[in-house]
Amino acid sequence: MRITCPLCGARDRREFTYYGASVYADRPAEGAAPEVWDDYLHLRDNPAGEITDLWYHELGCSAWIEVTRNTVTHAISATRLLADRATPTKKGARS
Amino acid sequence: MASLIEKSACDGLLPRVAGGTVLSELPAARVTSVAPFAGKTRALGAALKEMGLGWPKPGEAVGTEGASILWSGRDQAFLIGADPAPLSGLAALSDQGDGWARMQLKGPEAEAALARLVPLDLRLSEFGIGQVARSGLNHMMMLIARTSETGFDIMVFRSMAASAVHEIGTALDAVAARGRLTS
Amino acid sequence: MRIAGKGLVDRNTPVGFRFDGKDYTGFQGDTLASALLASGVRVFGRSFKYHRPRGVMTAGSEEPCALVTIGRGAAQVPNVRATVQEIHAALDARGQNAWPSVNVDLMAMNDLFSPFFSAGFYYKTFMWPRKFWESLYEPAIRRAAGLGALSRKHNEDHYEKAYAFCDLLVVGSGPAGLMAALAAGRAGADVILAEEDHVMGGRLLAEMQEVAGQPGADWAAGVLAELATMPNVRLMTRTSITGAYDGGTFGALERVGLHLARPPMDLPQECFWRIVAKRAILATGAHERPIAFPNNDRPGVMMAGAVRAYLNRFGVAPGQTVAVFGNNDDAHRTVRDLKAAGVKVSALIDVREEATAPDGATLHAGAQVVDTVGRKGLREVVIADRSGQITRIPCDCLAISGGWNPALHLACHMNGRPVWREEIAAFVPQPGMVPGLAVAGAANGTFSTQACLAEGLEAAKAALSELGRKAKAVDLPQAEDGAYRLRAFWEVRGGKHRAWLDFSNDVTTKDVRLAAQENYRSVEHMKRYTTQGMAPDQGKNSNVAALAVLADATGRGIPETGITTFRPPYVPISVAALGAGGQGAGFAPQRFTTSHQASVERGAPMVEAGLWYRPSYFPRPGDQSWLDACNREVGFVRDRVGVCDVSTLGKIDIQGADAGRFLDLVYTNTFSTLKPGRVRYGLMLREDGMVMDDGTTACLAEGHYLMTTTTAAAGQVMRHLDFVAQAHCPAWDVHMISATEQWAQFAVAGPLARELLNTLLEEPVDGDTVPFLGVAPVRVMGVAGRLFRISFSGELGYEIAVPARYGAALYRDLVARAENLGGGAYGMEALNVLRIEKGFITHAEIHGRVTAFDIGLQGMVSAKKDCIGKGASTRPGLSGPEREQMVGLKPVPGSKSIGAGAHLFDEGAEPVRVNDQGYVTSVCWSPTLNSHLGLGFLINGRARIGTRVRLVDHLRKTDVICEVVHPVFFDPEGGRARG
Amino acid sequence: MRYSGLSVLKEGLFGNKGWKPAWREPEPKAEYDVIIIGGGGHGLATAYYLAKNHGITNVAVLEKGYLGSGNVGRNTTIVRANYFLSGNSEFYSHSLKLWEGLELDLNYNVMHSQRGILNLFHSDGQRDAAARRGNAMVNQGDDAELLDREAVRRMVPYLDFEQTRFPIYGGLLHRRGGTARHDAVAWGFARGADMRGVDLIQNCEVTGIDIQDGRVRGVQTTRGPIRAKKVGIVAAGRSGQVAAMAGMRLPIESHVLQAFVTEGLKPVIDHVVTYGMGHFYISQSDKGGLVFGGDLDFYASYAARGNLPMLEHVMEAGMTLMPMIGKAKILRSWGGIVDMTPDGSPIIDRTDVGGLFVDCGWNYGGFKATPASGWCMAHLMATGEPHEVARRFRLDRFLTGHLLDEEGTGSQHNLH
Repeated sequence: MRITCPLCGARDRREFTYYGASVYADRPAEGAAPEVWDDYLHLRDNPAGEITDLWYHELGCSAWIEVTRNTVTHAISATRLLADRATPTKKGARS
Repeated sequence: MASLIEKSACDGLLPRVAGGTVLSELPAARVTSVAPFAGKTRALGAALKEMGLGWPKPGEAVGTEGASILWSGRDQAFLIGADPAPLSGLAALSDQGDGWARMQLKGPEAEAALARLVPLDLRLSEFGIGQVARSGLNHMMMLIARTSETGFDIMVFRSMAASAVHEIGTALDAVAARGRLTS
Repeated sequence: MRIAGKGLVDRNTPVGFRFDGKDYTGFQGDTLASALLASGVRVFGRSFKYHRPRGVMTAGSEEPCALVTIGRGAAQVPNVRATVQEIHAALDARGQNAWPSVNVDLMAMNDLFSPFFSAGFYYKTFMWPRKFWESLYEPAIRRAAGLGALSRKHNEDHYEKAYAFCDLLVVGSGPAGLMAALAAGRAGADVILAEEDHVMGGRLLAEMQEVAGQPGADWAAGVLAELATMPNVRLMTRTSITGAYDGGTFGALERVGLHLARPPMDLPQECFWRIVAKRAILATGAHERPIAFPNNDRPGVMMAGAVRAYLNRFGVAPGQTVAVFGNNDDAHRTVRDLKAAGVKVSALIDVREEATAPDGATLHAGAQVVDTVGRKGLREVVIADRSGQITRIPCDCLAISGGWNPALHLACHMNGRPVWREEIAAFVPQPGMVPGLAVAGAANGTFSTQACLAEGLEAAKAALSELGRKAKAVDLPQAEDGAYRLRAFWEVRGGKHRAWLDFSNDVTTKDVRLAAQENYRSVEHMKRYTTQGMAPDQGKNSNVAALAVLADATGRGIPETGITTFRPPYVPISVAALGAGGQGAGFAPQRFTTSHQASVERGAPMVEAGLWYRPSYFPRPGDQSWLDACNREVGFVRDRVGVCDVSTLGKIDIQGADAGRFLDLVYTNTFSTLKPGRVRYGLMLREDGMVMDDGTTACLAEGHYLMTTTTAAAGQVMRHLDFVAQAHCPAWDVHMISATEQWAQFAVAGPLARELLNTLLEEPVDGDTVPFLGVAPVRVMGVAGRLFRISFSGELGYEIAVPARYGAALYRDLVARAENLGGGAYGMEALNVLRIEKGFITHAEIHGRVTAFDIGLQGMVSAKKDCIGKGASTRPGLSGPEREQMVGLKPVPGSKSIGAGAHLFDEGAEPVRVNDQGYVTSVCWSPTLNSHLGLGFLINGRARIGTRVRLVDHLRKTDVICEVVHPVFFDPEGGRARG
Repeated sequence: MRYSGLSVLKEGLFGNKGWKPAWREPEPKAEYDVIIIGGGGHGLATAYYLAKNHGITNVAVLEKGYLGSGNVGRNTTIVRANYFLSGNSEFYSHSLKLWEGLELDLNYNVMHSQRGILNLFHSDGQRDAAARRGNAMVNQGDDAELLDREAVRRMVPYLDFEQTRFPIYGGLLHRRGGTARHDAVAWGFARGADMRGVDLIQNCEVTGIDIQDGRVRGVQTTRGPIRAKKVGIVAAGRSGQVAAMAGMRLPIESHVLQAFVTEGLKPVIDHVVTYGMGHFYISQSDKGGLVFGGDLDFYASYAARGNLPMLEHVMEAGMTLMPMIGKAKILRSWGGIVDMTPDGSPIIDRTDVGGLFVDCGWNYGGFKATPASGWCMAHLMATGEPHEVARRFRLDRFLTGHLLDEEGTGSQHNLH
């Protein structure tokens, strides 16, 4: 498997460390309800198909990368730097 | 008062020769990591220009006589062989000169030997002179730069110098042995 | 029998070798199979289950029968295909799965009991009595099973792995592959042409057809000569592409030194390649398939294409008198080639009634082979014509052809399913099964040489266009373009004898029918029940025929019956090649501190700490055991001064306007208030609320911090910090880099620590210049360093850091000075005692299941701010009296030693799970307190301080009563460290 | 028909003509008392014990492929009871006891071989962790022994004791641990369930779950709708998709786990041996192949096939630990889709939908759990109450923090 690091280009999968679905980047706000934390930490859509997930270019440039990937074919359709997202959303923020 | 004796990272390990290729330790040099502070990218670029350098793009090195700056990761570069003082206040600066074993691998078997260890496309057409990459030397973190058609500078963590020398040496020997095959 | 003037082997270079203890001679270019066939050897091995004599069936890596063992001692390699192994002067091969030899094998009595060894028989018996399975039945089955044997000796040979990259990978060097490589090579693309044989050319070497008006092999040689001149083309012989993986990555096994009698020193035996190709063309040809008929497994029964390969390429007639049995025109081609070479052909048996006789051969059209004769070598075949008339035909070789199966395996490695093509009665690949891979030639179900050449060329043109390259003109040479006619024919029905499908695993048509009868009707069930297709050839010879028999038995068509999954590797790969570099110390990099040599010189056993090595203790003459040294070193620190290398702890340099804010987010406690020159202990949680790591962080200057992690968690923390920064606060001005390797850092601890340091610092320090939890720049013997006033021992302690190049010198100097003061170096054992006495945690305690509450540090979780892990740590199950909480454990006086891993129970309670109250994480003998000490976790432990618990270690036979105490055993007020 | 040595002899003498189908091939009925979604090991075992322990025989097992086409036929066949957290210990202990009687119970030889499992350790810290585990096993009533380096050397002298990167300090030996023939487990449970009246329906994919007024009413399938009073989702790596049909999100991420086997070899490795410094475990099958397992490929996947880095890692570990296997040749690699939970332990629980139950989250450990999983799921579905050895396998434990994290790696699904 090869992943295109937005900074380094196409690289072997062995340079990367996987985290999981990219919902993990959207951290709940302080004081969010327990159900929100449960959802954030544990529950997953776990699709058989397209997913965006998180990879760390550990044997590389140290960028965290959001990868759009098909879990059935392993085909990768897009990658971008996690840091390049729009301002992270805060789920479950209590006003 | 007595002074402390310096010891280089590859002390007693190098040089190593196989076929026409030599693995040797690069001379000691000042290495400083440079990470631009928020909003200071332009000023940092200007300061580097003053030094005859410039902020490197990902995968590139900018060099001048005696000094160079190598892209070394996300928003980070290694300034080598120059005093970082002019960059003070513009970027996070951190001494790295003692943290790395810096080696040069040069010779006709260099690319083939590295192909035993490095998951990078090192063909000259893809990784040309002046290009830099962060990758792995087998299981070790590595920074590699191509300095000539047959020459590479390689940096691994200082503590892993012995493993790196052993692995590159073994690969070199195997490549050299293939060269001795007649058919 | 060698035929004069025939073949491509080098008749001028004879090569001697050994097989089964006898010396033989072949020629340069021979495989073990061709050389032995030329010498009249017929039995190469014994079959898996029935131990039937087996000869050679094929001329390639798909060989199911002629598996031999080569080499002696540590060099012994089992299950080597005689059809692939080249002969050389040092080759020492022998048959296997036989005792005492392949010619006389006592295990052959299994064959007599074959009626009871039907498919899956072992699932139905050996159940009673229960304990006989491990003691009797299973060992007997294990001994009988298996093929070759390992030597049980450590590998002594060199293997390697490598990476390669190209624009176009061409797999196979037959007509399609050569045309593809030629076209792509001329167009300037970077091409790798991989061929598993030791000579390129594929079927062109084995057939008599002409290409471009010259013998096929000569045409191939011409193309190869041109390719060899192209710097952009890499020719890889002896290289099997073993698997297709994601992203255009292919695995490949190159046999580098296995064909050499005297390989150069350092030459690997094999190299496992990972080839990354932008495009690939699969031109792997096809496998001829056998026909199942009674006793079709005799030595001498051989694939027709293999007969032609031995004849045309190696100049070997596999028999004196050959009969040919087939369902397609290739059988006829075999007759022609044999007759042209002067080999006697006794009959052509063609199942097709409409077949016409080739020149001068006796044709039995519409007949079938119904039996064979000759246990250790075929003597005659029995045929039945349409009317059932029996004829016995003498022959010592029967060439069979049931048609060809495209070698489409690699195209299916990424879960693509091939489709059935009725007119060739075979599965063919569909386009796009592996992204970027096209299939050409026989692998695509295209069988005429002309069409293979054309497909190879077309595939290359298409690939070049996708690569954005212009194809240069390449002429398509003229070649044979005959139609491939066959009638699907899988098995000769009827007859009492077994008809083999899977020669490797001894699976017959009866086994497949029995599986269907018992309702193991899915092709996967059949495979798993009968073991068909699970042998070394992975069903290359048997899969399609077996499923045809299954389809017939279950009344379904072949396509709806389906096919099992093709899995990598295409050919087996030695563990040593896949694991090259791992043997011995190579499994993981070794990390050495700058003080390593000095510790080794002092006789310290160096123990692994992650990838690092650290000294366990420093023995001295007269020590009875390690404990003496440990006690002495604890004494150094408690009474005088000790020196310990702590460089392995992770150090992360953190800078930026938002660095303090960032630390507030990743630590439970507040760091943004930390002043320059000060150090604070920090606790870091995972987002799920469990403790991730702890350590001190120093503020070196405004917006500049140095974080310390534990040795074990350094990598994890760095990854975590990068994640938090990039995911949660990408706009913040914060920059991190590991500084672990930059600094050599030594703990100098003990009442005399300051006195020692002041002998080498250029500016002496006192309690004010560097107060407890302070940090200051210092100059030590002319070198700029840092001095931290921190303590992991509970004593007056400093850590002094200098650039790593000075580490070796400074360590020796510090130890010498400590010894002058009555102290010395201390190792990991003493360090562990010192920290247990103080109740300081390590990853023995923060093992991933404990919260700040569990270790009594809930007060460190700031209520004033958010931090990673705070939200999840409020879950009800993560705090409260039901939690196991950290406590100190002190065995009652006079108890014997305790071990970590023991469990805790109420006094008087049975030591069983339902009574489990906790467990012990760390223990030591404390010379300071003259007692064994333990740290552990106890349910509601903090409330139970002052009570007693029962400590039971079943494994080490310990059962002692302990007092539950506060985990800080020594100097609970901490006055000594503050000094 | 009953299987025995005698039946093998008799049938052998008469051409093996008399063997009857191992199970029927029924058409689905319009309604069942219980539907089990998933005809893998756990689903078949659930059906078997529903019939055997609870007398509930109006049961259908719906399988989208062939029986046993999931992980029960794609694993490294290891059977053990060496967990140390209360909640897991009693469950796997129960499972091992069931294994020990399984062949006679099923009248099917699943070749359960108690050849012993040796978990090696390579540091003092690992020894302590092994001791804690071993003591927990003994506390539970199972067996464990702590071997020192010399005892390990006597038992498995072929390991590299001198040159290996991480020296062998000793091992935790679990003598009752071992292996079993994986397919046979599925087939044995299938045959046993079928004999008790359960309908095993292959090539029948569930496409929807019918819910009315908060209660499950049946399922939609590729072979038409089927009504049911109770439905159990026992779909391993596919649990997420099936649960989604009932509007549920599960705490599961599906990952690919590879395994590898060599060509057949004469007996050379007599136990199950695991390496403590890299994910590597090995045993030798009765057919002679060395069977290896490693870690996950680590990325979410439904592809049932892996990539090279993990294969290479496993083989590198093999070469450092036991370099005598270097000349063995890897014959086949395959991948299973494992259902990873955020604490590495499984779920056997009710859902918020009345009559709908889940049995999932088996991570690496599903094969050895097969009998007890079926036993406890059957108990839960029959009685409505969790079985006492599975009462901590709750779906809400991640919300409440009552975790069962043996690895101590936390809420990252792929680290267990």
